[in-house]
Amino acid sequence: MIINGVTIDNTFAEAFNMRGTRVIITAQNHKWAYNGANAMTGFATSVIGCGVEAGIERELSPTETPDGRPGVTILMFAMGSAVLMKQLETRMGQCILTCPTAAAFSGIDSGYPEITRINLGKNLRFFGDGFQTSKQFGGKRYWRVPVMDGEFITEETTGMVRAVGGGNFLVLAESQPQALAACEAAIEAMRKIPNVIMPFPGGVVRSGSKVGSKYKSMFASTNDAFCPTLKGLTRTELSPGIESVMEIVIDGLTDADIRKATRAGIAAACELGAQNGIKRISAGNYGGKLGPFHFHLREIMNDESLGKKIA
Amino acid sequence: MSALTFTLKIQPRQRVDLSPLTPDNLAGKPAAEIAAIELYSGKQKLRADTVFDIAGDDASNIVIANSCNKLDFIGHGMKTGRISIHGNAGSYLGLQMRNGEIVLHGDADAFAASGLSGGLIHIHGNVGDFLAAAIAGDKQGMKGGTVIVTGNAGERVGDQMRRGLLLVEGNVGSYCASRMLAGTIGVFGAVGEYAGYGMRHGTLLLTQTPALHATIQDCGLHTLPFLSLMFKSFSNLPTKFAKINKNRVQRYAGDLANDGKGEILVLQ
Amino acid sequence: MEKSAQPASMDNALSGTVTCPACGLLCDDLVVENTDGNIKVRQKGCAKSVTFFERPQQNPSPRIAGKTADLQSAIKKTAEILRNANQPLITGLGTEAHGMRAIMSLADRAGATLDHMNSNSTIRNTLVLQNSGWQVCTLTEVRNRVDLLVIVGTDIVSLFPRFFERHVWNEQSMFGQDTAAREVVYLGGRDIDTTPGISPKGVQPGILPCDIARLPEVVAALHALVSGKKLLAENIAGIATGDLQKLADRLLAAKYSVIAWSAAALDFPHAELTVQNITGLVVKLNNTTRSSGLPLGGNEGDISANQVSTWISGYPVRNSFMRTYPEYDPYHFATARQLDSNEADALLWVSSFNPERLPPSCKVPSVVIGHANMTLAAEPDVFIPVGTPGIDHKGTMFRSDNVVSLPLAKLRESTLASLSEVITAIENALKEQQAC
Amino acid sequence: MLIKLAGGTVYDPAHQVDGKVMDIYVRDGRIIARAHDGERIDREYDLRGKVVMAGAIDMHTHIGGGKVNIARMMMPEDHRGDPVAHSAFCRAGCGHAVPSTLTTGYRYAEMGYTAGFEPALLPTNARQAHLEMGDTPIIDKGGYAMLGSDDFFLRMLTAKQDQNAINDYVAWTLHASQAIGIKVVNPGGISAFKFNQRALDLDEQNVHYQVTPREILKALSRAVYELGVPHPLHVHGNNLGVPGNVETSLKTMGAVEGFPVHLTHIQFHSYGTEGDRKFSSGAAAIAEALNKHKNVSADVGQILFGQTVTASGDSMRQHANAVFGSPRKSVIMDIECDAGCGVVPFKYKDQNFVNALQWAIGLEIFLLADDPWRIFLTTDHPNGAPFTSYPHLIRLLMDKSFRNDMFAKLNLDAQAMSTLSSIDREYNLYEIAIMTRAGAARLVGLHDRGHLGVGAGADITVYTNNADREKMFAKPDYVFKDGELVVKDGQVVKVTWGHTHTVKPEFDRGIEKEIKKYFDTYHTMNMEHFKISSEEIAEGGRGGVVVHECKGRREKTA
Repeated sequence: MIINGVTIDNTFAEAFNMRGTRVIITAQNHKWAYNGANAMTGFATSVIGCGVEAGIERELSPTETPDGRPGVTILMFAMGSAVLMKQLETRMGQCILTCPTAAAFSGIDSGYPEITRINLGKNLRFFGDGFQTSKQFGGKRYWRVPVMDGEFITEETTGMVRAVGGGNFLVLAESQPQALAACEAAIEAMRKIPNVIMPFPGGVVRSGSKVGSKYKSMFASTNDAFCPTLKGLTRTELSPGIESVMEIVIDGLTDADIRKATRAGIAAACELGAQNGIKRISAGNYGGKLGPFHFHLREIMNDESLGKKIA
Repeated sequence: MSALTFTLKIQPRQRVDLSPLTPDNLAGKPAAEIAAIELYSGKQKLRADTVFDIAGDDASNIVIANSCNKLDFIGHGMKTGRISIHGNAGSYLGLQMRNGEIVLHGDADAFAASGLSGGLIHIHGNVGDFLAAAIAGDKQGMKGGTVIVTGNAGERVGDQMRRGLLLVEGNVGSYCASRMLAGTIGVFGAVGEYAGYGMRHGTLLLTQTPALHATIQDCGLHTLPFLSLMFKSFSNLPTKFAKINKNRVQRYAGDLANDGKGEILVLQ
Repeated sequence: MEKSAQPASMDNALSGTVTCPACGLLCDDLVVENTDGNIKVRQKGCAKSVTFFERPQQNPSPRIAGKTADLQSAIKKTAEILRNANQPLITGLGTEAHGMRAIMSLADRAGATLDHMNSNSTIRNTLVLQNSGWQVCTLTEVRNRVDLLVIVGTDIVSLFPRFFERHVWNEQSMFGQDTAAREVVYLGGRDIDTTPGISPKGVQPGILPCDIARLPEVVAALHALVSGKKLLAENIAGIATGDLQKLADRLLAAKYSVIAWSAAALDFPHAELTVQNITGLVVKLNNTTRSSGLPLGGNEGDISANQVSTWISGYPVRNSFMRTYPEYDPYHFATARQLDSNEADALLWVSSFNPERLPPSCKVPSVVIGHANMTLAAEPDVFIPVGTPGIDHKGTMFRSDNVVSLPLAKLRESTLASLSEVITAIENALKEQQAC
Repeated sequence: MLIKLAGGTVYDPAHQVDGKVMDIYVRDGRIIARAHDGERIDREYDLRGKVVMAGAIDMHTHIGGGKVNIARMMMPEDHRGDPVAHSAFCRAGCGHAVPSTLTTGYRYAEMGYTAGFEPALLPTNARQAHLEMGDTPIIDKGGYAMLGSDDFFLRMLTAKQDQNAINDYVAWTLHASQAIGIKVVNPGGISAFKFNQRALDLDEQNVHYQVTPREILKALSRAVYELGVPHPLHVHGNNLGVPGNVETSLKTMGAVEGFPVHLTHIQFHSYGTEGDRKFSSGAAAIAEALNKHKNVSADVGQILFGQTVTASGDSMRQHANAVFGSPRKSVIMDIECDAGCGVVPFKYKDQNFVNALQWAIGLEIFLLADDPWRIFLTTDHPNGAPFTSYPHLIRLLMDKSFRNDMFAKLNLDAQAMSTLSSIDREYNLYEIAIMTRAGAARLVGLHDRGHLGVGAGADITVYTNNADREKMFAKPDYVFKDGELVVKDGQVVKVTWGHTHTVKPEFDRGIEKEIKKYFDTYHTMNMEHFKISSEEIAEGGRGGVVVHECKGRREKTA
């Protein structure tokens, strides 16, 4: 399959079951909503080192938020519910409780077959040292914690669902600037897709990894098959002329969300086309043995139900 | 199907206990059985059909017509359906009601909505003392649900109220929100003395500053973001509270005598 | 040991162990003399006991509609009135335990509602007991332990004349305390007689006056101060907050403080909330030191009536047997509400201790079973005079503290039946009528 | 009146009768050997296939007196759930946690019980207790007078008065309060609480009197023994409900130095401190000690799940427990420099770790104690559960699979801390008859109750044998009280008044002078009024006072 001169490899991305949640952060204005949300989703690129993978999903207008203020939504994913709950609580405490004017609300209340309520502000209330108070509106409980700027408002819980993490595709290009430009285009398109985040810096990761290492203490190491400078030293996956590879990793609330995001991203990258040095789109997998979700690139790009028609 | 209608045809001297006449209790009962239900009034037990003309067949929609203030325990413990009352109701309207809806077109006597834990009671009229308050021995009054009173309410509104929303559009008597445990009481009109006496938690939302006793202390003027959430939750209720959209309030807290952290918020 | 502990009939004799039911203290050290049926208090009297014991002996007849009738007819008529009523009210209840036992049985059979003439006061305490409970003590504990006595809203002595003599300024105490060094503080009330609170050494009591109706605020403030809160107000109902703070500090420093109140004196709406603040602050004090509340009551047999009513029905008065099982509704079963609403359709008023406690005026058939010396403003359908417990017949009465009960003695011969005899006869008559 | 109970299967452990088919004759309220030749039998009951036992005796049940009535008064919300309408035979009242007096009598009788003993009769409140018991119909009753925190007695100990004087005071108290035994509650602790002590261990001194609980226990158990009072000193030990109190209980057994002693509601005193939550079962150690100390008996004070109310003289411990109350209310009283009381409503929950383990601990004690003559079936009504739950408790003891099913529903952590499911023992009918009849009568000192021998008062219960023991014991076919049929098919058919059982041991009346002086100096009531007359108890045609012999009165020691 070739789109705009770019070869779509006949391969698939392999993804895993995760637990995901969404939180709505509001504040006096978008600036402070982002300040809180950026802090909360910082250092959350990969579960391997950060516990969770998190990112800002989208911006909300005042009419879309529970308290009628500007806001953003955050998605957060982890391999298990315990770690997700722990990370959510820690990040809420350090990044939202602390952020001037910020408030936090549940982002998932319905629409999924299985929603578990997990603590959002339930334990943060104890920061109130007995002065905290709760209110219930519309069957939801909110906590009011007195703080120096007034009151910190947080919903008691948010919803956690079964989610999918590790969707990905690789952009193989003739040069590093070209690879990055394609990825930027892809991310810009993918950010319009709901229910997904691309947790790496700017949405892009350059250090793809393989399982295992020559060093006993490492359980993963650089994916030498895709490292352009090692073409002559290893069993390379790269065709000649490819000088740079970058990856976009996608976590989503469902596999359909990841498909849509994958299609939008690849389409945008391909729009730059071979004329801009984009040679191939590939994907990372473990031979299909580890993850239950397989995102076959060609299938996704052929499935017009997933997004707009590709030229 | 038409509403199951009980039209009062006597003037009872003693209070009549209507607790058997709830949608849950009457569901599926044939007319003859409903007619034969016995209702306590003083020492006597009166057959329902000697007290009421009974018509209609939809037990999920009960109407009490020509009602008077001797008819007690209407909607006692009801879990489903709707009761509309035309005329006044006696005491204990909606006692320990769990869900469903009571609409009263008239006044209610004492202890309306006591122990209410869900559903809606809408009173188009005035209510007596101890609205949503706990009955003797109980530690909690209203425990959930919504009560709207278009008229005035008596003394001890919301005594030991534990949860839920209680909105009075008129005035209320003394000791409003006494020993309140949690929940929200809103009063549009004037409030009598000793508001919030013994209050432990919860919110009393007012539009006018009442006379406050010394253990309710001023915490200053504030813009409280939670009020936006609260007023949003009122927005589809049939009450003039739905139109409030201010969130700037004078905040008083207490009752300090009871280590209380309740609040009286006066809209500015 | 097997002989009766109750003094037998004492015609023309002196006795030194007479129990006085004229107030809830039930002092049982009175010396009285009986001269041909008229009693004189010779020793240990007080204004209330003299009034009680020294009423001239009278022996009126029962009356039906104002006309002299024999007892049997009056009993039969009373039973008819009860039988024909759909919501009979038995109230007043000025009686002791045995009379109350009989009333409970009659009420069950008659489907009656019960209330006491003092319930407007006693309910202020009962509602607290039923809501939060309390921490209280009895009179001997006060007599032997109190080091700081705080009296809320009353002088005590106008209702309980010998309180200070017997329980505060007693010469000896069990634990070697110098009783004259006890501190007394009057909190609330205006122009009350505080002289009984002056110690034998002449130390003046503390006095923090305020209008009775402002006590809810003052007591709340004291509770808050005892709990370590800081109040913004400098003056509370005319009392400097600093003075209240000093009182709070003294309470916290005392080894065994007692906070006394009389529910009768807290005569303002919803006074139970104020009582609950008093008992709440006692509980708070007991986190670190010892303190007890002291609710003072027991007049006109109110504690006795509530005790008996509670063990027989599960509820104190303002209960009802109209549904064949006991119900309790301290709001709706109040005498005034029952009569004002016209729901009660017969009234039976009982006052065997005090001829001055008269039934409320009412338009329904009424029966008065009362003290022989009673002068009624309106003639009831039936009047039945009964003997006075503690003078004309024996009895058992509960003291103010709800724990101690004492035997009341028969001091003279009387032809009057006791209340329990009359009530039991009414019940039997009712049983016969119901069987017909 | 002669009645014949024909052909029933009789369990009468006092006479070693274990399931023997036999006839019983009753003439004028007493059991006789047989009818005279030719004597007409007025009424014969065909009891073939039925189980016949003496009327059951509850040797520890709070049925009367101040704290019980406070509990009643403070719980209208509980009464509302169990209203009792009057019937052709019975008056109205209320049931559940603390039933009204009349209902208490009816419901005991309807379960085949014919006697109940109030274990915390405050002498200063004895008149009220007798008034309430006087309004408790059908069953016999009696009370154990509370001593041990009263000023007069503690003064005697401080002054190191000799045992004879103490014995005289104890005897005087039994007479004055019309009691059948002596109870001590948190020995010295109720007094200590008034001096602001918050705990008192067995060898810790009351700050005012400089006296320890051990000394109190020794003096009182010896006094009871030397006076020849059949019922040993009834002990509610120190540290009720405190984790680790199993040590106190074990020491208490030794503290009485061989004098007979009864440890009441021992379940509440059998707690260890093992495990993550520092709360564990001490049942095995208690049962082992109980098996070893033949001078010690105990009743269990089993807890069962649901709403009840704890009512105790132990104001010190109840004050500490008040924070656990549910609903949250409590009455704590200091009483007459004599005693105290504490009333705290309580809801035991099977998913609560502590409550679930308490449940298991009680049953472990029942099942590990070897001698049914020295262990008694109680819930410490209403503290552990209302007495109306006895049939359920009997089934738990008699039916292992039922017990294990219940156990399996408990809080999992509690299950992990209990060995209950590994205990195979099932009580049989003979053993139940010992615990609830013969043993209880012997323990209390009732010579003519609790058995079916010639001369016994004809208190007899007849059951239909049923594998479901709860059903069986909940609804006897017949209950006879003093030979009168009072219950048929589990319903009262006749209301009688039971007797009040007392003892009146001999003593030196000279002590009364001293007591009178003491009353006049310190008290607020006259000593003469402190005493309860027998006429008061029998007032209005109620059952009279029965005085039981204090057999084999021991010589006083110097």
